[in-house]
Amino acid sequence: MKERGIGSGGALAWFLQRLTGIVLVPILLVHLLTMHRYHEHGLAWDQVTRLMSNPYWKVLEISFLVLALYHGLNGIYAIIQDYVKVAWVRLAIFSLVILAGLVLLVFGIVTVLSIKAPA
Amino acid sequence: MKLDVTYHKHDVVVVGAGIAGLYAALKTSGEVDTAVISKVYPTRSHSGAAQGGCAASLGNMMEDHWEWHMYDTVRGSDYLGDQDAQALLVRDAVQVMYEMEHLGVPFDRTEEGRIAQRPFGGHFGNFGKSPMKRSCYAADRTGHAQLHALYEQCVKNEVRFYNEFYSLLLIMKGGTCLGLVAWDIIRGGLHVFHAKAVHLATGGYARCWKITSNAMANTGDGLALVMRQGLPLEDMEFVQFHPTGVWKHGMLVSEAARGEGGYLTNDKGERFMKEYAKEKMELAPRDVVSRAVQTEINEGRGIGGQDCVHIDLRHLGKEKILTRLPQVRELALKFLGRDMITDPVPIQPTAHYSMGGIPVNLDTLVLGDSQKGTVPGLYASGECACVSVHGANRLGTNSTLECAVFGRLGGLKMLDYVRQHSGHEDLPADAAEMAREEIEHLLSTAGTKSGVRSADLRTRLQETMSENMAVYRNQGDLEKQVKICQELREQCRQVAIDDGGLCANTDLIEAVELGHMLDYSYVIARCALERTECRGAHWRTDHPGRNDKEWLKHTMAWLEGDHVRLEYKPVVITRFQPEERKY
Amino acid sequence: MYRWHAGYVAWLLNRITGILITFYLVMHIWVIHHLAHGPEKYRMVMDFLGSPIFVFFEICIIGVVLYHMMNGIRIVLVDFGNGAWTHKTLFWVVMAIGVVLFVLCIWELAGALLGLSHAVAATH
Amino acid sequence: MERTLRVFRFNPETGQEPHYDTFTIEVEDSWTVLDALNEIKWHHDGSLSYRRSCRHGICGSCAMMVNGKNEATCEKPLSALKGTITVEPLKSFPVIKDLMVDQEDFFEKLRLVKPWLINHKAPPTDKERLQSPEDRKIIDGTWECILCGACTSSCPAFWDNQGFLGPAALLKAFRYVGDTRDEGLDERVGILDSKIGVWRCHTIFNCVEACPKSLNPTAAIVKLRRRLIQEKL
Ligand SMILES: Cc1cc2nc3c(=O)[nH]c(=O)nc-3n(C[C@H](O)[C@H](O)[C@H](O)COP(=O)(O)OP(=O)(O)OC[C@H]3O[C@@H](n4cnc5c(N)ncnc54)[C@H](O)[C@@H]3O)c2cc1C
Ligand code: HEM
Ligand code: SF4
Ligand code: F3S
Ligand code: FES
Repeated sequence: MKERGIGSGGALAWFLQRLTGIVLVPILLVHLLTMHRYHEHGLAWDQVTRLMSNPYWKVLEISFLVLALYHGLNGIYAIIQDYVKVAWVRLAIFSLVILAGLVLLVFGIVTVLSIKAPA
Repeated sequence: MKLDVTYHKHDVVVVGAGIAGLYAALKTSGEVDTAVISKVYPTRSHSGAAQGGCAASLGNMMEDHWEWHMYDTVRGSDYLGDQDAQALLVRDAVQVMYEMEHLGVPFDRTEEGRIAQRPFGGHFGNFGKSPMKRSCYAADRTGHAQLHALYEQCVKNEVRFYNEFYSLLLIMKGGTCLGLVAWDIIRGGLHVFHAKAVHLATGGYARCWKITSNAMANTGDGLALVMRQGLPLEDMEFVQFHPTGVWKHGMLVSEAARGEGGYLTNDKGERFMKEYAKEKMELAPRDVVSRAVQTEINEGRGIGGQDCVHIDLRHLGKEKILTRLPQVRELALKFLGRDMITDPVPIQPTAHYSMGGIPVNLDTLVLGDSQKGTVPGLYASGECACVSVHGANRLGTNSTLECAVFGRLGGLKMLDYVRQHSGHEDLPADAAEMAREEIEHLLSTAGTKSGVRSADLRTRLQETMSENMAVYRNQGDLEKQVKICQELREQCRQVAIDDGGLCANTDLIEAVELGHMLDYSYVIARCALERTECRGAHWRTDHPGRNDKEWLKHTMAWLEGDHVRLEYKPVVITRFQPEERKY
Repeated sequence: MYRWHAGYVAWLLNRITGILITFYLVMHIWVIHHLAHGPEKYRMVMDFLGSPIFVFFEICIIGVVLYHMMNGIRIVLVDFGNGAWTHKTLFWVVMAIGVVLFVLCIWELAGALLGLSHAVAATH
Repeated sequence: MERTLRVFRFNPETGQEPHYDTFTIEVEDSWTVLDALNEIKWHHDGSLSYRRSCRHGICGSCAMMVNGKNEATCEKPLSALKGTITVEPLKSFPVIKDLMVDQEDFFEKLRLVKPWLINHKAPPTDKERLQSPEDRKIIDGTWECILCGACTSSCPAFWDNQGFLGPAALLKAFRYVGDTRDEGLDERVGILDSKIGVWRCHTIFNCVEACPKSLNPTAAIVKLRRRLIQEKL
C-alpha cells in the first residue's frame, strides 16, 4: 500500500472546486446569454467589442476566465490523481497542467484587455 | 505430504474473539505480549448476534440492587448455579457496565444521559416481586455494539490477532498448559503457539442441533480440545431452547414480539398457551413456552401438521409493528417472505444457549477434576465455560454479562500468573504431532470417493439431536441418541473430503469440526440420560419434577475413548436456599 | 461498473462533461483570441463557426455545460446540504431544471439560426 | 424446486484460470443464496470455499456479488432472484479462493482511522459518562455497520485507487468523530485529510446502493468533510 502520505490531501482543492463551481453558475449564465447570441453571421464584431470594452465586462470576463480555468484544470488534475499511479508521471502531468493554465490565462487576459471599443 | 510448522511465542494466547475472549485480551494487552486466535474475523464472532441487552443493577430507571439481580439469577438457574460465582457476576456487573461505556460502547441513553435500561424476562425487583428494567442496551444490537467496541480497543492496544486461524490441539506437559497448535485456514500450515497462559473463549456450541439460533462457527471446538486432554466438562445436559425460532431456519424472533403482545396459535387458530400458563399466557418463561410449543407440534396441532406454530402480531396493527418491532418484521419478510402486518409467521423452538461447558473456578482457571484441582496455565470464559452462573437455565441478558465479567476477570488473573512466570517452559518435542496426523490424514482422503461425506454425518447428528433430545427428553430417546452418537463417531473415521488443498480449505475445517461436535454431543446425550429429573432446561417426561435430594449437583463428564465417565460435584449454596421455581 | 443507478451515472457524466468543457474552454480561449485581431479576422472565424455543424456543436456544448452545472449544484447540495439522503430525487430534480434551462438557452441563443425566434435578429 | 447457480471458481493451487461452475440443485422456497451454496458444498462439491457464520446478517462474513449486486447472501432469498443465479466474490478485493476475498487490507484501513474512543479526560469513577439521547443519535447509522466490505468493494474511487480508505473505514471514522464523548478529531485529521482520505470520495453513492444493512456511508463522509473544512479553514 503506497501513498500513506499524511497531510495536504487536497482539502483546499476540494473546497475551491465547489466554491468556484458555485460562483461560476451566475457568471456562466450571464456569459452564455450575452456572448453566445448567434444570428446568421455570429455575434457582430462591434457588438462584442462594445460590450467588452466596458471595464465591468472586462472584470466579469476575466474572473470567468480565471475561475473556469482554475476549476477545469483542478478538475482534470483530480481525475489524473485517480488514474495515474506513478508519482513522476503525476508530477509531470501536474506541471503540464499548471503550465497550460498559465499560458491560457495570459492568452485570455491579453485578449480581453486588448479589445478596444470600435472607433 | 509433510506439513510446515511455524512457531510463535507470546505471553498470553486467547482462543476466541467474542466478548469473552476480547475482554480477556484487552486486560492483558498493553501489559504483556498478547495474541488472539480466532477462526473468524473478530467482529464476525457470534457475540455480535446478541440483541436484547446486558444485565446490571445500575438502577438508572428504577431502584435496583445486586442482591435482587442475584436472587433472579439463582432462581433462574433452578438453584443449580454456584452462588459464589453468581454473587461475583452480579456485583461486578455494575462496574463492568460502566467500564464498557468508558470503552465506547454506544449504549442507548435516558433523558438524564445515563445508560438506558429495559425489562427482560426473568428479571425482577425486590426478590422476584415487581418487574425490573435491568437490561442495558444499544437498540436491538447490544452484542454487536459491545463486540465492536472491545475489538477496537484491542486493536488500539496492539493485540496480535491471528485471524482465521483454527485451534486444533492444546499442548500440555505434566498437567500444565504450554500453548496450542492451530491451522492457518487461509494459507494452510500448522502453527505452534507457545504461551505462558492460554485462555479458551470459543463460545456456544448449539450447532449440533438442526434448528438453532447459533452461528455456523459455534461448533464447540474449545470443549473438544479440553476433553482430548483428558479433562472433564460440566453440566453438559443443560441447553436452553428458545420458543420462537424462525421456522426451518432457527434464527431468533426476539422475545420482544411476545412482550409487545404477540399471540401464539396452533393449526386450529387457538391461543394454546391458555392450556399451559393460564395467567402469564405467552409471557411465561422461555422454557415453559418452548415446551408448550413443542407439545402442540408433537400432538399434531402444528400448522398443517408440520413442525411449527404461528406467532401472530396482526392484532397489534401496522403502526405498532412498524415502530416497535421493525427488526422482527424484517426477519420474517427476509426468511419466510411473510409480512407480520398481514400474516401470522411460523416459528418453532430453537436450540439457543449452552449452560454447561469447560469447568472453571472463580479465577477462570480450568478445573481438572470434580474437586478443586486446576490446570495451571489454562483458562476459560464465556459461553464455552461453566463457572457456573447459569446452572440449569440462563436468564436473558445474563450471558453477555458473564462473558464480560469473567472474560475481564480472566484477563486480570492471567496477568498475575504471567508476571509470576518469567520464562516459557520448554515445549515437548512432538508438540504438533497429533494435530499434524489429524490434518494430514484428512487431506490424504481428498478425492477418495469411497469415504463418507462429513456433511451427511453432520446432518444425521443434527436431525437426531433435534428428534431425540431437544425440549423434551426421555430414557428411550436418550438411549437411542447415545447409540447414534457412538455410531457416528465410528463412521467419522471414514470421512473423506473433496478438497486436498492447503489454501482456504473449508472442507477440511468442516470435517475437523464434525469430529468436535460428535465428541461433545455424545457427552451431552450421556449426561442427559443420567439425570433423571426435570430441572431448568432439562425436561425428562419420564421423571417429572425437580429432585433436589438426588440431583442438586453438577455433572462432571470425561470422554475416555469410546466411553463417557461421569462424576458429580456439589452445588455452592451460600445465600438462597432452593425453593420451588414459580413465576 | 457496479450497477447503473442515478448516483453512478451522475458521476460518470459529470466527469465526462467536466473534461469536455475544459477542452472546449481551451478552444474557446483560442477562438476569442481572434477578437483582438480586428473585425476582418473575427468575421472570418465567426462565419466558420456559424456553419450548421458548429451550431450543432455549440448546442451540444450548452447541454453539456448545463448538465455539469446542474449536477455540480446537486453535488454541492450533497456536500453542504442534506442531499446525501435524497441524492436520487435531487438528481431528477436538477435534471428537470436543466432541461428547462436548456430549452430556454436554445430558444434564446440559437433561435435565429433555427428559425424559432426573431428576437436575436431584432437586437442586431 | 430446482434452481441453477453459476458460481465463480478460482483456486491458486491448481493453476487453473478463474472460471464459473454451474450447479443445478433442489432447493426449498424458504432458502437464501447462502443455503443454496451450503447445499452445493455439502452435497455436490466440498471444495467450494466461501465465508459464512451467523446466517442472519449480523456477522458480515457472507457478502458476495449475486447477479451483479453485493448482498449479504445469508439474507438474500432465492425467491427474490429470477433465472440462473450468478454468485461471484466481492469485486476489487484480491480473491483467495472461489468466493473468499482477502480483507486484510480492508481491516488495516479501519485501523488507520483509529476506531476507538479518544478522550483525554479520565472517565468518572463508578459512573458512566453522560450523553444526551440527542447526542447519542448523531452516530445512529454508523455503529450498526457489520464490516462486510460490500460498500468498499463497490466504490469506483476505491477501484481506481486501492489506497483510498473507502466508505466502510470512513463510516467508522465518523462513528467516533461524531460521538460527543470523543475528542480525537485532531489525531485523525492526519489520515482523514490525507491523499487516501475523505477527498478521494466523489459522492458516487455506489456504497449506499451496495450496503446490505441500508446504511449511508456517503452521509458520514460528507459530515466528516464538513468537520475537516471547519477545522482547516
Ligand atoms: C441469537 C442470539 C441472541 C442472543 N442474545 C443475547 C442477549 O440479548 N443477551 C445476552 O446476554 N446473551 C445473548 N445471547 C447469548 C450470548 O450472545 C452468547 O452467549 C455470548 O455472546 C457468547 O460469547 P463468547 O465470547 O463466549 O463467544 P462467541 O462470541 O461465540 O465467540 C467465539 C469465538 O471463538 C472463536 N473460536 C471458536 N472455535 C475456535 C477455534 N477452534 N479456533 C479458533 N477460534 C475459535 C470464534 O472465532 C469466535 O471468535 C444470544 C445468543 C444468540 C445466539
Ligand atoms: C457552471 C457551474 C459549475 C459547477 C456548479 C461545477 C461544479 C463542479 C463540482 C462540484 C465538481 C466536483 C465534482 C467531484 O469532485 O466529483 C466539478 C468537477 C469538475 N468540473 Fe465543474 N462545475 C461548473 C463548471 C465547470 C466548467 C465551466 C468547467 C470547465 C472548464 C468544469 C470542469 C470540471 C472538471 C474537469 C471537473 C472534474 C470532474 C471530476 O473530478 O470528475 N466545471 N465541477
Ligand atoms: S457500511 Fe454497509 S456495506 Fe459497508 S461494511 Fe458496513 S454494513 Fe457492509
Ligand atoms: S461509492 Fe465511493 S466515491 Fe464515495 S459515495 Fe461511496 S465512497
Ligand atoms: S452469515 Fe453472517 S452476515 Fe451472512
